Amino acid sequence: MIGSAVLYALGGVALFGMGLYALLAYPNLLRKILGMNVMGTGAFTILIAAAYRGSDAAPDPVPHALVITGIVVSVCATGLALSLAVRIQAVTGAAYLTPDEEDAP
Amino acid sequence: MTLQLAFDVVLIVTLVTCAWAALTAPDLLRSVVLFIAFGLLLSFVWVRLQAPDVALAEAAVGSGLTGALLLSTLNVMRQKEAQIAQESTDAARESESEQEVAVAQDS
Amino acid sequence: MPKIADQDEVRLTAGRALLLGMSLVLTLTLAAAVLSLPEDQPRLAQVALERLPESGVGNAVTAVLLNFRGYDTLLEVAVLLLAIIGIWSVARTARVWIKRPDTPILRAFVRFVVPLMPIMAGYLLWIGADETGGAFQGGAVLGGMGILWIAAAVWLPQRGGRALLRPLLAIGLLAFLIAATWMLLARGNFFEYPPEQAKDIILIIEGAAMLSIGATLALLFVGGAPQKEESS
Amino acid sequence: MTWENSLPLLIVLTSLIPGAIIFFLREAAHGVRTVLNLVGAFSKLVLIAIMIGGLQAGVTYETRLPLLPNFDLVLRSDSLSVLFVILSASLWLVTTIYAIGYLEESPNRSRFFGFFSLCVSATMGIALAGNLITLLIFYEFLTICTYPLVVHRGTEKALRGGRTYLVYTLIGGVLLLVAVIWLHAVVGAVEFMDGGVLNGVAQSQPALFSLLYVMFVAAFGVKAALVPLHGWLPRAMVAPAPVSALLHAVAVVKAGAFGIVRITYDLYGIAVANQLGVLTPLLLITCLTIVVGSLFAIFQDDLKKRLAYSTVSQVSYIILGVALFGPIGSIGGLLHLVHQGVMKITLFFGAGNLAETLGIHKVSEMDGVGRRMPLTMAAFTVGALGMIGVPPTAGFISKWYLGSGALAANESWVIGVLVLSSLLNAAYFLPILYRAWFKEQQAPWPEEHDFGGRLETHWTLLMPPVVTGLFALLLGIVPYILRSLVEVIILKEYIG
Amino acid sequence: MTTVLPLIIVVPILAAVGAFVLPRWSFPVALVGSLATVGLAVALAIEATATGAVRHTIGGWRAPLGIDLVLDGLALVMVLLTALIGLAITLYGRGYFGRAAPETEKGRQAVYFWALWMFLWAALNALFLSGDVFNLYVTLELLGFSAVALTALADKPNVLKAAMRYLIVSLSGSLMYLTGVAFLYGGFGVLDIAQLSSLTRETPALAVAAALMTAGLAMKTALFPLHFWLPPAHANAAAPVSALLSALVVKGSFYILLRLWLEVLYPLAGTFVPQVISLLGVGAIVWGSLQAIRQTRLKLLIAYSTVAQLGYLFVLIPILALERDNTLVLGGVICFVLAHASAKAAAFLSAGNILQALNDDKLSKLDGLMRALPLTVTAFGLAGLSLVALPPSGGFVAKWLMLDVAISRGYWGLTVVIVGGGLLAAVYVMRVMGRLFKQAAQPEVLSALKPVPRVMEFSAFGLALLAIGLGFAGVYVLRLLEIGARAVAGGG
Repeated sequence: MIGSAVLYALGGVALFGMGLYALLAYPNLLRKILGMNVMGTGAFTILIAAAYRGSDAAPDPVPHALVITGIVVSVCATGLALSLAVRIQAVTGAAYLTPDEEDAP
Repeated sequence: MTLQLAFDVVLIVTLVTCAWAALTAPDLLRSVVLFIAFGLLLSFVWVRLQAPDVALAEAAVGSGLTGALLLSTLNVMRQKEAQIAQESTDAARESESEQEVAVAQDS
Repeated sequence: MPKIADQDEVRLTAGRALLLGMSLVLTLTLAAAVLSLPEDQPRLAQVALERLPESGVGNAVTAVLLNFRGYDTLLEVAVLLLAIIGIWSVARTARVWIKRPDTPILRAFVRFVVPLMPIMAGYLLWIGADETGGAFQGGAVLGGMGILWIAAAVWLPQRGGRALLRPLLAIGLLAFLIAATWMLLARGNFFEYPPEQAKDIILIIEGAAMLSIGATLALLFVGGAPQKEESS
Repeated sequence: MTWENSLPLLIVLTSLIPGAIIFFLREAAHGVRTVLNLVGAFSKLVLIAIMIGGLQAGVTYETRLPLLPNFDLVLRSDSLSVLFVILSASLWLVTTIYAIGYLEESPNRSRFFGFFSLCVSATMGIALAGNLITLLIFYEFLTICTYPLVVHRGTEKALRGGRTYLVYTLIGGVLLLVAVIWLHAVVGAVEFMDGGVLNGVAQSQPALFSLLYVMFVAAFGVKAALVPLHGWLPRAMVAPAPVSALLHAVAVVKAGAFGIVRITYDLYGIAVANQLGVLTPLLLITCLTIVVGSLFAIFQDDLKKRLAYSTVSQVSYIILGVALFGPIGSIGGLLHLVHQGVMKITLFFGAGNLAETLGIHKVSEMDGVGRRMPLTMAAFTVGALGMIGVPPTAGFISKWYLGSGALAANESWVIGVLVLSSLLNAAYFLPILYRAWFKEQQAPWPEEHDFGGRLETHWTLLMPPVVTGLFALLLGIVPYILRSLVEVIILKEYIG
Repeated sequence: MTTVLPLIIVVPILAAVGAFVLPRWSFPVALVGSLATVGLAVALAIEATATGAVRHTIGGWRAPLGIDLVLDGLALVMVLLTALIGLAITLYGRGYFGRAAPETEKGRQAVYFWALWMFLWAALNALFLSGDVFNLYVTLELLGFSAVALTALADKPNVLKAAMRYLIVSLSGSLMYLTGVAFLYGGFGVLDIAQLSSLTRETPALAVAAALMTAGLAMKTALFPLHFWLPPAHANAAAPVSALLSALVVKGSFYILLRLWLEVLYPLAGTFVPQVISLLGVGAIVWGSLQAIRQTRLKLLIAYSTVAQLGYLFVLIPILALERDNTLVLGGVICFVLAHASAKAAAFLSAGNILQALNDDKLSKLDGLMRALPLTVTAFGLAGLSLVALPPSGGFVAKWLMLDVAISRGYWGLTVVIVGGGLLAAVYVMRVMGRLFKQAAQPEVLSALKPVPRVMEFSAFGLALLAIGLGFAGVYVLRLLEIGARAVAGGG
């Protein structure tokens, strides 16, 4: 990687790690969803940094396109996850995953 | 060159700090607001990395729309929570008053 | 009764410290790998920029999205539709109730700003062929317009409007599929646009996709199949 | 498709296809079911007759179906397989008739006859298997098809018996699977051949091949109910009588014994097995089984359990013939393969008749039953005397050859075992005969059924034991028919 | 003739769109889509057997710039498997959802089921045919979203929680995969699998990519100990969905994992990473089987059996990565995939029939069902045979190949695990079968059973026959796998 792009890629790695931590550590569903979003931006940042080719050369357009695709997928995922979270809260009264009930199917 | 480097370092540190703050803020509303701010910062980073198309998408979708989604969801869930809390206190009060009635009848 | 706050304690417990440590180790490992990445990797930039003129558009990112890797984008538009179907199947009701506007200021704001947004979206789409912009950005603007509109309750989906909703959501994906399959049948390769018409085809697909993306994003916000106003 | 490459498959299919169709019949479709069963059984006998004719003219019948590279399903006719096929097919016919009489009133008949036919197909497959893999496949197939028959009554006891049966045989199957693949990995795809195929390679790695032999014997020994692997057999006696008769007298235990015969003669080669020194331990185990099985049998009051322990003991005679290195003992073993089948099925038919007609399940209830059911008990008596080895029954012939074989192999102590076993056999069979014929009826029969007519029981129940009993006698009086076939087999095995 | 290749992705997407846009026609649209997709799969099989592997350059750009679709033997086998099972699921779904109008709750579910199921099918086909690591990411998400939404369809507290868990696992798995893609692109500069195949070397970037992608995909495939999400999701979903999830969806992520280790990550074959995967596979077999034995509900038992059986897929990964040209090793794994998919789909559909008839699936309630539902119980029994790997069945052929690999290389530990896993499977299958064969304690329960549509019984039975029939198809599967085995991986 070129010059300061490395720094940004390292930042992306940090974001990925932080997002993963939040995802694993916090039971609240909204926080888990936030964590996943941050994780995703970490991956995107690594890709964007890999695309950077110095200030005077045109950047690599392929990772840019990949990231745009990724952003759209990730907003879809967020929408789906939030709907599920709302529904779960409506049914179980909790915004986190309670242990399963021992009921018939 | 060094100025540029210092700028990069400051930007990255701010970005990462903002993300950490968003993830660990004790209040979820603050978390979401910080997350939106983080998204805008991120767009700025990507403009710096010569990715304006992506930055535009991130600002509009990643930060703006996701933020709106999170805010409205948080709002809905808080309302639901308040409703549940209300119902449970109502129920508690009801059972309390029933007990009182029972006590009154006993005496 | 469990509450959001009950389980939203962010204190650093022993378990979390352990997790944090593990994440840190992972982060450092990844960081080491980042540092080892080759500096002078040509990657695909060279070939993408070289063949940009054949793509029919001037913006390299648009060329990759809509032509070189148009198939990715087709699947991505499918993901958008799928997300809406998924949300509608999960959410029994809309998350955001469409209500009558409560403040005149908001209403006035929407009245004046919203009409500008389709124009802006169209501009972004058009300019996206050669400059920064494109269907996603345009779609995002349309989606934003939709959200504002819904938030201000200017638009209340009526029966007729609702019947059009599903086709509107699907039109982007359909445009993609039709164009790609047409090219497959006519030219033997999926997505192989004739270079001279590439720009027109791309703009048509993008236009349809933008409409669908806008509708999808707005409906993501609604969070469920839109219904008539309810008194809850 | 020619006779040469389809006949063995057809012999398997003549019971497989009727079986598969029977599953889909309604319970009340009595006539269709009977016709299917009988057509299957008869056509199987006809096909076997064609096969024997061809074999005498020097034709080899072989069906080959590749399942994987180096992994063919091979069904092939040779003298040994024909011996087993004739036995199973003719006893299937008799048992089918018996089962029609025995079960026609009880529930789940379609299921019963379906699985029954599948079991016969599996036995045919085992008999005709041209290589280890085919043998393995049909061995497991037999396990699967027998289970529903054992648990047929659906009672807690039946389920327990079925579970025990599965635990034993599945572990045996797994052992067999590992041994087969291991052998496959060492020597590649090998097929059974007269005189064995491992000559040379086995002697070069004696430890490995001895271990494999032990695994094979243990795997088949489960089905053959070698002590100490016999525990499932008495418990599986909860099955309906025809099942006990065919499966536990013929199909399952014989499949085990037959497997050991195949492995020893046609895979290792009897000479190679002798060189590896694995025959002596086998001999010891069979002698142990013969004695222990008989000892257990003495203490059983339940008639079917007594017969089951007797099976444990008697099946080992077959393996004893294998373990005695030398053609005479081998002839005795193979003769007993047939003899024991015919005699034991007669005994089980008799026991079934007592249970079905009079409700008798225990030896102590049999006082005076000879007068009530003379034909049944006459057949039973022939079977019992045959088991003891009294001339002129078939049992005498096999014991004679086994004894001579032991002398020829310089293992004269085996004669002692044979004598002891005969005494024990007498000890558990003679009291039954005494009670049946010479004692007066003490108490009313536990549960008497009236089948109408002048016969002592329904004719479909009466005919099978009488026929098999006559056969047991015939094989003793005219031993030459069978012996000539067996001699051919054994000569090939020893000369190669 | 290569025109058929993209159509097998286009047609199910069109069917999905049609089912969504025309709610009243959702089933006919899905049926036509299913039949057309099956027809296309058969056409592809004929084409590939005649001409060898097919590589379709989308947009005419060719990799590395464009995305190529690759149909080699491995992909073809998976597409065919999906077609066979998919057809059965479509027929079963008709019986399951009936003819309810879209306004009713059941009809509402039906519309979403058809649309989502067609999307899922498209996603699977796209995934199997994709020759590009990033494109695979998009197909993974498509697959994950449709699977999660299908799971949530049943709308009960346990199902929703299971769906949420599944979504979280699926998304984080995809993100790990995506990060791996970023490292691959950063390290080697291309996204096309065939080109990566000739470029990858043992570098830190490849190691990190391997770790991330393997972990993410293993999570999505529910490899022990990351399996926690699978049993509740598979056990609580609607019957046709359970069958889809267990039979096909988990195989999608496994397929990517397999391809990656065969073609991209193989320089790491000698490291500890594949060994760890293999060990976890062993853990899955042991733990999953023991859990399955402990369950008291039929569908949970089948779900834990899936956890165990998925373990078998992973145990041979180290050998596969070392011996990439050995079709027999690959054949063992793929035969197992086929056998498990058909048997598990049959088992879940049978369980669905029992649930439909009995409105309960507690093991203690199953007594005597053999008499009431003979076809369904036979289907379950045959599926059980294949799961235990008794001959003749697809499971037997697969285990034969796997044991052959293990024994001929002297892996005795692996041999013991494979064999022991089969015995444990026999224990849990027998726990069910023993019940079904038992005399009913309360015969009146059996006469009060709700009727089960014939088509549901027959589709379960058909899949069970497939599981058995695969026992005779081993040679053909191996022959299909030979198609373009190396030629395609060599370069574009």
